[in-house]
Amino acid sequence: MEIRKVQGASLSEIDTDPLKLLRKMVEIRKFEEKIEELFLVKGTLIGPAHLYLGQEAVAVGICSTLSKEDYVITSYRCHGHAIAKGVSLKKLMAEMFGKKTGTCKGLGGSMHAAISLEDGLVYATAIVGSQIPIAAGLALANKYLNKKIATVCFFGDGATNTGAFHEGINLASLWKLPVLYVCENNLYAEFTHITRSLSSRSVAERASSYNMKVIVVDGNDVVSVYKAAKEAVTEIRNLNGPIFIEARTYRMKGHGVYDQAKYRDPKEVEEWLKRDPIKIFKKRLIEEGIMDEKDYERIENEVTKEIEEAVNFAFESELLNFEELYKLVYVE
Amino acid sequence: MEIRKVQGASLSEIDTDPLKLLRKMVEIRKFEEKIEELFLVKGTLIGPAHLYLGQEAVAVGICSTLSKEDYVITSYRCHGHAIAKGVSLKKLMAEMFGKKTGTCKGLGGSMHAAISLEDGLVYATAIVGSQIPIAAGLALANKYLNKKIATVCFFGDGATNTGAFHEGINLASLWKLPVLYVCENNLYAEFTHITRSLSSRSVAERASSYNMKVIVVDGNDVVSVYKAAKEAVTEIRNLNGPIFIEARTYRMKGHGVYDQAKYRDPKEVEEWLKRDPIKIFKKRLIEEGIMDEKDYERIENEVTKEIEEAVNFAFESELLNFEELYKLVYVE
Amino acid sequence: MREITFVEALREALREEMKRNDKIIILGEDVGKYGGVYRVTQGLIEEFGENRVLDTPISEIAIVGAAIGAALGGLKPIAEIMYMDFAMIAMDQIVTQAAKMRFMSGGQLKVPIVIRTQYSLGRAHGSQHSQFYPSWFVNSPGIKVVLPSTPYDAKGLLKSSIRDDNPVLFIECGVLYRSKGNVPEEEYTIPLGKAEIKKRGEDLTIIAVSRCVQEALKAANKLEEKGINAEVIDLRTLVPLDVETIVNSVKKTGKVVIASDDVKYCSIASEIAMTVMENAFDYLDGPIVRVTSPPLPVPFSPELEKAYMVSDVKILNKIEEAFGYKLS
Amino acid sequence: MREITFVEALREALREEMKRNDKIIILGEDVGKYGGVYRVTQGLIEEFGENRVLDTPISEIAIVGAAIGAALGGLKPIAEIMYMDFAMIAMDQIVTQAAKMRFMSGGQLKVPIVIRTQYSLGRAHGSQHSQFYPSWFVNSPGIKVVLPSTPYDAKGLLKSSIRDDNPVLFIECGVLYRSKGNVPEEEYTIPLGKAEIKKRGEDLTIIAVSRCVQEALKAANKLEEKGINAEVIDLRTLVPLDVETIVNSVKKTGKVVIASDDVKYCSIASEIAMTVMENAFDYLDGPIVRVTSPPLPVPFSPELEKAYMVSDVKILNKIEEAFGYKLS
Ligand SMILES: Cc1ncc(C[n+]2csc(CCOP(=O)(O)OP(=O)(O)O)c2C)c(N)n1
Ligand SMILES: Cc1ncc(C[n+]2csc(CCOP(=O)(O)OP(=O)(O)O)c2C)c(N)n1
Ligand SMILES: [Mg+2]
Ligand SMILES: [Mg+2]
Repeated sequence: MEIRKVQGASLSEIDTDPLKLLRKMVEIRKFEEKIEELFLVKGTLIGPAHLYLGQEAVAVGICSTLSKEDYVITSYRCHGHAIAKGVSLKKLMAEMFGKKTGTCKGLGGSMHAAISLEDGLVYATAIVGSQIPIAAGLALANKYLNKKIATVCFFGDGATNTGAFHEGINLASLWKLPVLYVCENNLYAEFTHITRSLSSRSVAERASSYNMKVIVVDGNDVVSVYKAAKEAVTEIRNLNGPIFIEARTYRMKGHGVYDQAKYRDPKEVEEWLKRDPIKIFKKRLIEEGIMDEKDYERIENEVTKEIEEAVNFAFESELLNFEELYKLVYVE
Repeated sequence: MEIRKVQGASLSEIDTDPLKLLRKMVEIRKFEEKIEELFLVKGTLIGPAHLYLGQEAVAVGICSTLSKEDYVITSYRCHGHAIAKGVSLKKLMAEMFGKKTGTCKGLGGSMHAAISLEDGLVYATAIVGSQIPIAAGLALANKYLNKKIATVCFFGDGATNTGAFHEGINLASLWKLPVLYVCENNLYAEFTHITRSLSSRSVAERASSYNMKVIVVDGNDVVSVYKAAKEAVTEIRNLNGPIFIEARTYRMKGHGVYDQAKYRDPKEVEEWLKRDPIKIFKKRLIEEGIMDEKDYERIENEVTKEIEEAVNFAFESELLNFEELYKLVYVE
Repeated sequence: MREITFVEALREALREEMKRNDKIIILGEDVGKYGGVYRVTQGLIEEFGENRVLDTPISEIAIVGAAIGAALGGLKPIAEIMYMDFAMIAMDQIVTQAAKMRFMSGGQLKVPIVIRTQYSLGRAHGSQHSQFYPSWFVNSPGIKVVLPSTPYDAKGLLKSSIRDDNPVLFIECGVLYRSKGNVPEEEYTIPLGKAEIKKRGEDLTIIAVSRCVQEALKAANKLEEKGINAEVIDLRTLVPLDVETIVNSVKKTGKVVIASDDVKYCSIASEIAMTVMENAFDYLDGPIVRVTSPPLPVPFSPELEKAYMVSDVKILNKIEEAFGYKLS
Repeated sequence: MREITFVEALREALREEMKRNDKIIILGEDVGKYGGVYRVTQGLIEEFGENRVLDTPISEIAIVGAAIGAALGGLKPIAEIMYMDFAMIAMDQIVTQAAKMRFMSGGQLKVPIVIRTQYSLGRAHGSQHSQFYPSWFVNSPGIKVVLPSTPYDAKGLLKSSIRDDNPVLFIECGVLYRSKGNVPEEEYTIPLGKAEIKKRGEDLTIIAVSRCVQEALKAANKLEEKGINAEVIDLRTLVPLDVETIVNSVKKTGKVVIASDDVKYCSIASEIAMTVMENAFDYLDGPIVRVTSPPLPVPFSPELEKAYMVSDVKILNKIEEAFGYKLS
């Protein structure tokens, strides 16, 4: 099937308040910067954590087209999707701290913190690719129940090399399931560049061989992402599908919070940092007269405050009692 | 990558004695018919057995381009590959009987009977798709050791839906491993037609998305198969690769020996039976004056006798002593 | 009561439950048009349609993964994994996903799926189609493990498994498929977590699951002839485990034999033995005896396979050896 | 003797063996250019080149499958599976292929591969990155299972595993990676199948593997202060199992505690207990005690995870409870 490209979309092509998009992106940015600080500077947090810095336009562009009811299912790199889908920053932060007020009562931690059923955030898994067949199943349920909601499944470029990807995507395409697969191609799987793991010429080409609609989108341009997603999600909600979006983007930092990302070509990093999705969107909004520097500062300040509150909330929250764990293994 | 088609090749295009090809095909045919009889009429044999009837041109066309040293790795539908590669009919038959004179001392049975290291038949597995990454490893070894032999890996159309296929083929292509993948597309995976399991438009198209050479060959025409294989194997022996052959064929009988194959459209069956690879090759050899009916009869008689001898051998052979099993789990 | 086969009993359970609950779907290889390799799902696609009985590609990861997703989305999926051997391909989905979802989401998620599978030891299927490894799942908190040994139990336990809100691994035994037994026409269920005393006795306790229950009963009948009264307990579910029934029996008999088709080391027999040790050590008047498969892959050769397998004779020999009875 | 870390010891073993045998290749995710997520393979690609140290895609099936094939083709592959949790994805290749090949080919094939992996319990990695299930492999004849607990053992056992002609699962423990220990400069190997008595004693026997050996030693030191002399056995390899060392110790002490990080039910602790039962029942003067992980997935919260894990304190409490010592 043909591969469509979406890039350089103009603001007039989208039907949402661009300031809302910006605000969400800033929330993610500030949240992740705080997490980084809590790990590296303060040493408050431990365990693995995978920051979403640099990819904000993808989560925000896609999730802003969704309602609470729509399903999102994702990986360990899930903070961005959680925030974009509307999970409370407090609960999210408390989860990082392992507290019982967290989304998962502290049992999940960073890699599963996005699981929040009330927000339609169905699952976040730490096993690369495992969400892909599960997403097919969610879509199958919607189709069967004639539930006109979307299922969106996020994963990385590296995930396209797993058996789970192949089996899941094949099934979704074969059964024409209403699911939007979003591959965030940030060029790296951990420390290995995509050219050293993908035999196909591109993720999009691989996806296309499963005989489904494929869209390649500029993942650092929130407007283009939103535009592509809006159309796709509408189709999915009408129970057509699947549709595959390859969002080309970059992570600003390392794979995990401890990774200095020294294995990347400094030139490559430099080029991509110029395309910081928040910087370019901010510049554009100012240029197009939609806001000014002051508006931006106000947003930043509000968000900073919210995140401080989230940290305090997390800090002061209590731990789950160990005996409670025994009640959480099985449904009674 | 472009997909090449090979069909209708003429006898002048191949560099081997066509009567040898015919003879091998008849060996397979008679062997399988005997197996069927031993299961269904005589009740001598039990357990699963997957006949190769109708696909003889593929195994013979491919394996006749190989020497003993070249590696073949295959699935449970392995009798044809074994015979084509030169495994002794006696040992093969004894394996069906579970006797210690069998290829696997009776521990493998029909589904693994082809394993015969001395014939370069490295492995036969009953888990669909599992041989595909293993074949990549064999090829890796040859490349590393600069061993200019081919690795040929047989599997079915259904296998292309497994995670093992995806991971194995991706690796082989990424690392440019000298392996010839041969997908025998007989249109069915057990009782399910390929259109109900493959999302891609064809097996060849799926293979091609991994960025490697793909050839589609008429799998019922041994001359075309030989021609396609010869070229491919030469490349592989020069440690280039991978190459993927989709051989389009049909199984004349059920999935396993007990299956009556009633789920198939009688018209489809009829059409394919007209293209019985032995019948059409025989006709052609007679038409082109390479042999006559009498020659064919002589071949049949010789083969029938050989197979009777194999049955007698198997029948008279002894079982392995149970205590011996404990010595076969680990290398000392 | 009428007699039906194990397969028919399973099919009835599926059919009745599908009628009762339209959220139930079945998915697996060849379960639809063909009716299942072992005919368990025969006729269901005709009765319930292609939306509810789904033929899948050869994709065990996707079968279990899609079942999980469908469960999260509000359905009640029953996934068939044709042979237990192939469950290994989906191990990540079964153990690292399904079994842990509820816990690691802090109780938010539930995953009401049934994974039906069968092990084929005893049918000359060779090493790769005869594996039986229930202990792996017992070792993995978050999934229930059910193993019926009779048509009656198969039906009642499958119905309960389907009505359970947790992931359930339902392990059938291929060689029992054609066995027959009494099954009432009326609706009934059997609770998960309740063992059944298949035969009462006072002299020793034989604990078994699946096919080995039948071997244990044969052995018990032969013991009866020698005046020894064995109690035969069919655990029926391994998770949850009915510790009470085990302990009560051991308190009475003081002698325990455990028979199961899995390979001896780290088997369920090892665990049941520890359960006895930890809960009834003082009542034991002899060693705990395991009768299991030996530490070998399964040989194809039908004769060797027979020698490999647990049997009534092996159970009797072990009993003779361990408890000093004279049986021959 | 010089002190080096667990990771350095592993790296030395790999390096020395690679120098010794040019058929050795290493493959896995990020093992090459990056030097391994936990730095075990650091520097090897520079020293031995890209032909011998291969970065793979995220394809656990292919990693193990390709290793098997390369072994059949005459190489000695060492595959790294980054976390033991991911080994489940390759379970078919490990258990249904590698472990059974020799047997079901009637002894024709050999599969000399080492699969190195590590479990990350104790590092706040959550349910999906902390699993430890050695018992599954002990339940699967055809593969050896090795678990070092010190840098010295890590080096010596890895070298022997590499020289072994069978598939070997080499399970490292993430929290031990930075621990230091004495390792001689000179070449040495440690045979597979030999347990080591890490501390001698007469009053009771603590049997442990991997991380729990360290906890057992801490517990034994505390017991020493109370005048109780515990023997600590580090099994080091589970397959083959050194039954003799276990039995000799039990004959001496009569009391057995087994400590391991796997989940209690169907754990290796259950099996070791049965080994004691079957081989030294008459010498026991008390119940066999298991100290294991509880039947729960692993919680992320670092505090809860700590409460979840086996520790010296838990071992001591269990000993107090089971044998009536007054320790506090
Ligand atoms: C099955 C599996 N193998 C390996 C890992 C270790 N691992 C975690 S993240 C990762 C890289 C994933 O890359 P990609 O899919 O591109 O996602 P990204 O991290 O770039 O968002 C790897 C190899 C894992 N979690 N699961
Ligand atoms: C992983 C796995 N799943 C299911 C099966 C059961 N099974 C055996 S053969 C087969 C069909 C394979 O079809 P195909 O690959 O087309 O090969 P063919 O039998 O047509 O030669 C299936 C589903 C299996 N052996 N392994
Ligand atoms: Mg990536
Ligand atoms: Mg086929």
